[in-house]
Amino acid sequence: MTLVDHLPAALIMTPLAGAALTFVTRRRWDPALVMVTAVVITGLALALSVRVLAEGAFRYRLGGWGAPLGIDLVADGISALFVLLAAVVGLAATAYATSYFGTGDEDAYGRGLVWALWLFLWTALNALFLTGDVFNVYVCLELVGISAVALVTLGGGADALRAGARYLFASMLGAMTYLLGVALLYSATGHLDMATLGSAPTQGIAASTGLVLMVSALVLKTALVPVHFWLPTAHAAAPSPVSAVLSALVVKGSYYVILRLVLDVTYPGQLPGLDVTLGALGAASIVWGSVQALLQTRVKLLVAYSTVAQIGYLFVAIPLMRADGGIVGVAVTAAAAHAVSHGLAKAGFFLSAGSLQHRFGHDRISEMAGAARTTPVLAMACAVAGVTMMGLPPSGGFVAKWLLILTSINVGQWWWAAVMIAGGLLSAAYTFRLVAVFVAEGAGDPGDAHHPARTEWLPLLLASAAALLAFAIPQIDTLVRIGMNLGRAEVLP
Amino acid sequence: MSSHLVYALVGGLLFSIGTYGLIVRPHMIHKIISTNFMGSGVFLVLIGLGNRTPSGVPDPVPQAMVLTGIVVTVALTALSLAIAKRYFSLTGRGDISEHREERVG
Amino acid sequence: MMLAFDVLLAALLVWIAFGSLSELKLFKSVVMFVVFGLFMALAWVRLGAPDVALAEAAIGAGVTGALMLDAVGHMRERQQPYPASATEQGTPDA
Amino acid sequence: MRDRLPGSQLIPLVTGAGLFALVTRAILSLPGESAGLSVRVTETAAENGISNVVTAVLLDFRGYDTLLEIAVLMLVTVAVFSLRETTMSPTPLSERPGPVLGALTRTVIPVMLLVAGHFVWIGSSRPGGAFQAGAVIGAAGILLALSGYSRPKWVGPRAISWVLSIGLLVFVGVAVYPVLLGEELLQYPAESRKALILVIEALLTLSIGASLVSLFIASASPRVQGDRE
Repeated sequence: MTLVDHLPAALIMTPLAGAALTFVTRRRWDPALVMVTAVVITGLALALSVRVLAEGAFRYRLGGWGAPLGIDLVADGISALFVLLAAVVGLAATAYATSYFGTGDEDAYGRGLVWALWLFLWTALNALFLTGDVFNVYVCLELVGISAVALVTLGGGADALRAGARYLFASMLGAMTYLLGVALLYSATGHLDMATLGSAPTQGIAASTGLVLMVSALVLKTALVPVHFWLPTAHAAAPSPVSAVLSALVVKGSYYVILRLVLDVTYPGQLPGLDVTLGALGAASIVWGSVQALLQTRVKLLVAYSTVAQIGYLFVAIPLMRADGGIVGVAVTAAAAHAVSHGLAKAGFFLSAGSLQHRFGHDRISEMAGAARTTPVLAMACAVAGVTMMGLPPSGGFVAKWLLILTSINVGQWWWAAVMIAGGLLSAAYTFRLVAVFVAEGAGDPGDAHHPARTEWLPLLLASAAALLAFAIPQIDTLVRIGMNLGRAEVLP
Repeated sequence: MSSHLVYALVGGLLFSIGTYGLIVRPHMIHKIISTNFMGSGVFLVLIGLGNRTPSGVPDPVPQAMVLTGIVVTVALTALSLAIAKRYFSLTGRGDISEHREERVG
Repeated sequence: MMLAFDVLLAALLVWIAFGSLSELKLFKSVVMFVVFGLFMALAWVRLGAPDVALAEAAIGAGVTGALMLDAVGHMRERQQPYPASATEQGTPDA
Repeated sequence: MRDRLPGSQLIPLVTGAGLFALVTRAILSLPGESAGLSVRVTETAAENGISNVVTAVLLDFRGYDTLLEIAVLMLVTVAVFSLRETTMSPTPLSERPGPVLGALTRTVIPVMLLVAGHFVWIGSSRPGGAFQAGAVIGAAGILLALSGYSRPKWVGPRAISWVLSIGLLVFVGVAVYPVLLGEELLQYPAESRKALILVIEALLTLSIGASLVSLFIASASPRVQGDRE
């Protein structure tokens, strides 16, 4: 074996070792240590994508046993893409956080434990994106959930604690239900490895019930309407770099597992109605989340409801992926592109919302008039992130929504297209509402707040990357199709 | 009906009771106890159904999964209790419902 | 014969769980939870899982029970002294 | 209970009943016999000289799950530390042990430690192993804390952090060691497999025990003085 073969393992062990180290090193070294770790992970993630592009998908057999006895890591196009997304957003959030959390107050933010928690979360996300084993997914989900909840409660106020507790209970309900599903699936099939499960699918009530329970649990963890109740408060109450990571990456983690289950484990027609149900819930999320975002009076809640809406598109893609009985590659590419562009844009949106909140000392939208004049970079970042939310060219959101609308018309299911177009209009409404306040005449920010000005350009950078993602769609398409068992080869329109 | 099937079915029942309690009971301590019952229910299903081997020797894989699950569950319980206590110290309340009803342990 | 015992134990588990969740007093709920853990250990032995039984007895009943009793004690001690004003929200991200 | 909307009671009830019906139907649909992975696991474990198959699955076949689980334990400890109201003080948790509890503790603790050691030692062949031993050590530590024995001065939060991190770091090290030999992560070479598994068992015992105790100490509220600043 050469060293590159160990990339999947390295992507998990590096943040894990970093987390253990930051727990014991002196606090003033922590930011440097975390920054170095973040850069290393980003390098590894890039190397993994290059390797998958060059040599195709591969499996890493932990302990040398190999499935079904042992646990395998799977590095294919989709997992490499999500690991890379996590790396890019993670690196930016780390850089932003080093100044955000660098306050003089010794007792603030969990006495510096934020860094260990953050690296644990990164470990968990990479492990989740790379695992090929349904029980290991459970352990990863718990790692993600615990570190995310702990990061939400770092603010320490009663609101943050209540939001964290609601998040934790939703997360536990989801994890237990998922595990019950795994129990039934294992009892019916005798296997835990996703590829093995998918290559010899078992008919029968028990296996189907298990899969339905697993998917329902993941839907709860992805915060689809009507089980989205925990998300807006948790994402809004968290410190801003944490909100960015939660909205950009953590909800994508459970969505990623649904994608894997739908594409790799179930066979077409095994769970009639599941695809359409997921699509319908996605459509409901688009409408409900957008309307709620429009009604919010605080910036961070607006951004959080916008996450509920944007996640909806990822689920509308699912019935389209299965529309022809096999797997429609274009729909998978569209979902992946949407996940990436939303991840980048939403991280930028939340980071700039956090900076605005610091500058103004509050996050009430109505009192932010004049922000475009006094904090032009931040106002710009919000507007550019809005371009992706609306789906205007040349953003990644544009291509993703365009492909999904085309596919739904191609397969004769135009109603999905109607919902997506309505969602685009609603997101335009909430973005313009925000921007209109920013450019209105007003005093702007008081100008006296302690603020990490040197990281203000980071949100704009992330949002711009999302807004220009259309130019990288061919690469994303190539990557996503690697290792996927595509039913029908398709060309991009 | 064999014994292990009884335990598996009761596992399903415990899971349902736990789910009901988690949603309905307002106090965090009750919610935490509910999740523990859900966990016990899942573990019973896993090991109960793992006893269906032709040889009669229980399948070790579910047992290993349950051991992992027990440790993870105690970790989650510890975290949720820590949050509940901190929240109680700040507010004097043990429930996290939206309406601010006054009820304490 | 053993089946009768198993059915009885299973029914007992359900009964304790139900009782623990319908009990309004936290302390009683937690005590019933600890008892539940002990009976679970018995169930694991019956299911041929002694490894799990040992872990359940030490962790499920012991450590979890101690953590919960401590939390209930904490809440009992501090029921009164905090004024209602402490419950009002601050800014989430200050 | 406060008056609630009828729907808010009905929905959870239907959810619970529906779940039960769904799971019961699934369980009853299963064939009466199924081997799962047990045959393959048992045979492979026997070839490798570990007769407690559960230990073999936990530490060898699915050792990666166990590695992540140790990460969960340490993560939760970090999280609970971050939620503490005050920095840790060496204050005993209770005033002083009563005569009965004191005597009981003095007798029981050494026995518990012996039992834990016994579990680790026999773990590869009979029921027992790192998980159970760690749990017993954790319970012993909690008993000590409850009966009023304060932490010695040198066991500060720093020392506890070190014990926890070293457990995880050494596990990561043992996991990566085979990679340096050209094998896969966690793939122990045949000649040192038993030794390495014993090392991991001992380590796990300490890690699990230390995590459980520190979870309790970190979150427990000192009873003597109020701990609010």
